[in-house]
Amino acid sequence: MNTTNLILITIVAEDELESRLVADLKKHGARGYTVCRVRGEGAHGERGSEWEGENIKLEAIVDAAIADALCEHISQHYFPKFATILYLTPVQVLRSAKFVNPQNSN
Amino acid sequence: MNTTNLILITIVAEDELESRLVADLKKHGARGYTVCRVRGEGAHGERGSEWEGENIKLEAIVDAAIADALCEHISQHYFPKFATILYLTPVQVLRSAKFVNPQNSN
Amino acid sequence: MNTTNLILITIVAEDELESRLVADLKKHGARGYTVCRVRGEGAHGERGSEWEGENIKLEAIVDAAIADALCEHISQHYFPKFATILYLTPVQVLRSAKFVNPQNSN
Amino acid sequence: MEILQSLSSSLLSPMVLAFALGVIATLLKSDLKFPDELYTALTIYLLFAIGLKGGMKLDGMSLQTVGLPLAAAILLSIVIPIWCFFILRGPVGLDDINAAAVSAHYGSVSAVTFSAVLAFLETSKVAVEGFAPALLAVMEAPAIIVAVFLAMRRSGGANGDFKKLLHDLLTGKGIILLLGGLAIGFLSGHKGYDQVAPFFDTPFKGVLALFLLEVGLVTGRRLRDLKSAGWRLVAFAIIMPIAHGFLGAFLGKLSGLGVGGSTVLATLAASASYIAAPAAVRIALPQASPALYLTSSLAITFPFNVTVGIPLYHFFAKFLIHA
Amino acid sequence: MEILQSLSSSLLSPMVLAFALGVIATLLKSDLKFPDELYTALTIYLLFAIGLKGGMKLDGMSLQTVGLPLAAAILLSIVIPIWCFFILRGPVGLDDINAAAVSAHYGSVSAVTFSAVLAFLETSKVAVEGFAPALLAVMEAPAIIVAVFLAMRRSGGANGDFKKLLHDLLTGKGIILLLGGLAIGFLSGHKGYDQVAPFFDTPFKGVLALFLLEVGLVTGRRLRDLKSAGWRLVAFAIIMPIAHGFLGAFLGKLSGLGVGGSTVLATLAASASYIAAPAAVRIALPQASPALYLTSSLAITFPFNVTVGIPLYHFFAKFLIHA
Amino acid sequence: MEILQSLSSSLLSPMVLAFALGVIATLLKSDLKFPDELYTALTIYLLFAIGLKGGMKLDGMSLQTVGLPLAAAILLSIVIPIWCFFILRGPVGLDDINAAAVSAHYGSVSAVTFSAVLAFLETSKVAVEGFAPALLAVMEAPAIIVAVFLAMRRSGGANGDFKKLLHDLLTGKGIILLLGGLAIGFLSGHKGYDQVAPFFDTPFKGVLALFLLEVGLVTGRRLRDLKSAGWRLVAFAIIMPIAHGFLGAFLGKLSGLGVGGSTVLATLAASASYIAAPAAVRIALPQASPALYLTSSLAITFPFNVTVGIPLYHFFAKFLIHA
Ligand SMILES: Nc1ncnc2c1ncn2[C@@H]1O[C@H](COP(=O)(O)O)[C@@H](O)[C@H]1O
Ligand SMILES: Nc1ncnc2c1ncn2[C@@H]1O[C@H](COP(=O)(O)O)[C@@H](O)[C@H]1O
Ligand SMILES: Nc1ncnc2c1ncn2[C@@H]1O[C@H](COP(=O)(O)O)[C@@H](O)[C@H]1O
Ligand code: NA
Ligand code: NA
Ligand code: NA
Repeated sequence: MNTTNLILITIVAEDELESRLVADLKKHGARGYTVCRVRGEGAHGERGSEWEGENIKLEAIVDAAIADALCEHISQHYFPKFATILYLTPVQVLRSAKFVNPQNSN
Repeated sequence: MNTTNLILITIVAEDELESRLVADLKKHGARGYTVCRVRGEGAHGERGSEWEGENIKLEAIVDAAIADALCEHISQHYFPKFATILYLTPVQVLRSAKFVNPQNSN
Repeated sequence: MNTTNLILITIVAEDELESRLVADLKKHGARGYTVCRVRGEGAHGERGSEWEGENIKLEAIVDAAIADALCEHISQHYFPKFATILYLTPVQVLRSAKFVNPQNSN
Repeated sequence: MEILQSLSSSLLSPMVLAFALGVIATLLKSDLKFPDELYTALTIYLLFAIGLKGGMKLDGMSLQTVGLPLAAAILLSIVIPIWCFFILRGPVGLDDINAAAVSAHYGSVSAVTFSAVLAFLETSKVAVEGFAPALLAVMEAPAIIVAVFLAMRRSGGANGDFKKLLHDLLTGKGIILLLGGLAIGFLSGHKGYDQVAPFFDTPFKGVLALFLLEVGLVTGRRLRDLKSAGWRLVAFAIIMPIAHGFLGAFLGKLSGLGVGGSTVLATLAASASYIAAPAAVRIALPQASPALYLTSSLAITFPFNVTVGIPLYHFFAKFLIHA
Repeated sequence: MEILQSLSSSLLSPMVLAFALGVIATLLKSDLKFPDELYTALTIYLLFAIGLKGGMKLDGMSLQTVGLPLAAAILLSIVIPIWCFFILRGPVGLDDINAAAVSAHYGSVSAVTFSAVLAFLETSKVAVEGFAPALLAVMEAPAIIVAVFLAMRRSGGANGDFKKLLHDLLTGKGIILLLGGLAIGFLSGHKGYDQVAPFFDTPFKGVLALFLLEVGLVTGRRLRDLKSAGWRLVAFAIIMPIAHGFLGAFLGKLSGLGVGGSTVLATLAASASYIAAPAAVRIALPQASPALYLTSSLAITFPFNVTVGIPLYHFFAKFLIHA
Repeated sequence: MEILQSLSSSLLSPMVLAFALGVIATLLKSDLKFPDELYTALTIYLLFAIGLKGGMKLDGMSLQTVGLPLAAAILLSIVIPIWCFFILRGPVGLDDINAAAVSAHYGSVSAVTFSAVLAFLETSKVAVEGFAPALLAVMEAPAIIVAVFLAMRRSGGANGDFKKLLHDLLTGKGIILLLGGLAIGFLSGHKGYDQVAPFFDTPFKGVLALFLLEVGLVTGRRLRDLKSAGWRLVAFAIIMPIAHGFLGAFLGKLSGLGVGGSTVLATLAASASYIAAPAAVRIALPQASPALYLTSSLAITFPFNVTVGIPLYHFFAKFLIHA
């Protein structure tokens, strides 16, 4: 079928940051996102219960320009302080119009 | 190690559609799937509680032929009505025999 | 932005195996992981409630060498007995130093 | 006078105040949030407890006493969505799909409003027929079926699988827990009920207050959508319950119910579903907008009913029956 | 006569009826489902409550009174899996791994069946020794260890890590909550128990009924697998509990238990685990098929025990002790 | 003498023993684990129940009686974090960020310790002023604000958004549920409270015991971090609560509280938050180490308070007031 190549940006971060991250995603032009509750461990130690805090995994399918801008933003405003990781995966989507803002796409 | 390239098909949809989607996956030859409860937002607004309904993320590793048929099917039978997205990611698996139906594989 | 190519290794397995899998991940040099509760179905039948047991999805971003060693280990020690799948996805990360053990990276 | 007094006692009950607290917490953007699993657990508890208690009281009741009220209840939930649909398409100005979705909600019933009216009557020391939960159970599904049928006939926009819809509705958790509870309460009788009453009866109102706190939290979120709903839908969501309440009280009297039972039937007719109907509508009429059907039933009709409505319907029932 | 009467009172208890409702709901393909977290919460509550109550009653009991029954309980849970294993491999025709898995379940015990027998005896006004929960606690692990050992010896198919298995079993949540509850109940005494009784004692049977609704839902799903289990396993799942029940009642009498305690020990011997054993077996014998061990213990033996079995074992106990 | 006796009755209460069981279970590496949703549900229940009960008792109380104690409580939670900060930076040797984080915890309060002191006083038949939950509510936020402010001033290391922090704290679920519960209890009065008391009052201590089991499980995990915390922080976590307890009892007397109220204020001053403060600190001071603030407040101060502390603060209050 007729698929388009886009980028799936995945952010794992503390759940308290959810509303802030979602606002940032929207501001940068993401038109949707999916959130999942996860636990994890990394440089900041274990995060696996309500006591220590838990993580969320936030996924959004965006085009390359938005992905780039988000990487920039997250690494400046979140990495220095918060337990956060971010990675990009190439994906193919159907109905690309759903994910790409007509103004932004190029 | 000896890995095989297959396709991970991911569907985010309303949780009420789970049994229907699973039946469709099986009908098209998927030999397994993994489901995760998620929340999300998109063109159909926020879906984040039992009241508004919640989403599931359904993942299945399949070969290219099945992936194609599933894309076709989902875009015809789900996209017009339901809040649903679908995307494909290339993955490498061990033990490919587990995922590929001997008849289907080509 | 300046991103590095690494590998996201995903393992779906019975939740009772979590501590064992996490120990194995660490032993092989993974410096973090993320866990999510999931349900699923495969060759071992449905796993979707506390009664039948549930699955976890364990994700870790690692370099190629670690990924290879983990594939080897999991396929030898888990595949023969347990309901487990494993797949690899290429991802791009920021701050690669976070994921790669200085000694291990080559 | 008397209606004012019962209004104030209704407004100052812990249940209604807990609902208000939930709304306020959301308006203040508090992080107070109930886990979904708690919501589900509370729903299961409330529905099963309602059924059990009713079933225990069924003992020694004749089919005749029960038959007419049940018929009245089913009749109400068949006809209410029909006129709602045309009013919503006409004066309110919704399209077919949304009109059908909202009609489904107003024809169906709310178990929480039902619990609130029972608590209200108990506090006011008004006896209620034991089979009242059966009225609740039979009024859940028909309206949704009628509404979806209307949508399909007019625009074909509904989701074709009618048989599956019917099955899902008739085996939905609401009906299973209510009717199952009724049967268990009836079969195990007073002796059985006494064994489980310390869990299902004594703490019931407290659990209801906790649940209403959660309903308030969700209602608060819905208030944001009020503007997009439009004043005509708001008017609909207040006027129709009053009309349905009067009609319910009237049919209650006709079918031989006492003041308690008539108040309950009136409240059921006036109530709008926000548990069973939304779930069904999401599948059967997926293009309908939650901003319309959830907002009207949850953010307007529900608070109206538990504050002003219930004392009013009780007044209707007393007026009609003593007249 | 008497046994028929106690059978009917057992069948019409809200607990058993709730179980039946769960089964029916699944057969009707209802969407009624308990969140996993609710299941876990109910399990924690039930096990801890059982322990607390027993501990409070321990007060003033001599070690001697307790020692023999405990020894009898441990003995039962060591020998039962041995003969089960050979019967399952022989006449029933299972392979080594599955025979060991099913044996582990029948040698171990079911806390819900235990609660059901306590409720049954309380309704029948039969006194039970306070340390009964200790019998439940000591019978959980041994059978699983024996069964895994048998599987390893015969085919090496078991998962090697025996020490880890032992640790996991002895610190499993069942044992921690039961023994911990016993200790707390004992240490804090009547005065302490009275503080928590309104939560852990009074509503216990109601919570049990809710939990049995969930057990029924899962059992319903398991009934689909009955065919693949085969009639020989079905026969095993009914005949063996009767035999174990008789043996349990007999050892109960020998070890000095009264009618209440003997009925409990009989029921424990007859019961098959479906919480601790499946979890252990999934790790220790991962190749075993849940369609065999879960279906037999949950879909056959459990309903048999809570309906026909318990009154029968009570009859055994009375018969043996009064003979 | 008397203090020893009340100590032993405190140590042998089911609540404290349940906490110990949780710690032991974790040390044994048991798989016993509470679902997060259960933890959240229990928190909501406890906070709301505390508020409701206090509100019901507020009836007929003058603003004057309430004003001075409230002022004393707020004062305590403003000054405590200031000296804690300097002690932690000085003798204890923490950096600015971690000193601020720990100060925030010790200035703020623990609802569970509060519940434990109420249960202790009830068992000891000591009357407590009805507005005690209001003391709890007003002491939650100020300390956190002061501590974050100190961190910002000294090193700019705090997370800039002060206004958002303030909003989040003042609308946090703790404050909403406590103050909301107080208001509802007050407005609906005795008649309203009686309706919900079988759920929010009678089983309260049992629910608290269950919650303390969970607190014990988490504390057990934290004990591993004791070594990295260092003996100076351990000393801080025992000495400061005693000092704050004495100060609290003293201010309680000055502000006109009785022995009950003074014991409560002393306990609040001595208690360290481990629900509200960690959540706030994670956002406002993300670089602070949970191994320091959670371990000291949860694994040292909390068990110290519920075992030795509360009887001691009660002794302080009696001593000061009767002196
Ligand atoms: N290598 C990794 N692979 C997968 N997830 C990770 C990895 N490192 C960190 N994470 C996730 O990101 C969160 C924050 O990481 P950190 O800041 O390293 O503590 C952790 O709690 C994990 O959920
Ligand atoms: N751009 C996106 N990235 C990730 N998930 C999305 C995106 N758009 C939509 N979704 C998910 O798909 C669901 C349905 O989308 P929609 O039909 O646009 O409302 C949403 O609730 C999200 O969970
Ligand atoms: N083809 C597949 N795609 C996605 N997940 C799968 C697939 N096959 C198996 N799984 C997951 O892996 C678990 C174990 O698989 P199995 O050993 O085949 O039962 C299942 O319960 C699923 O969660
Ligand atoms: Na209605
Ligand atoms: Na047994
Ligand atoms: Na304090």
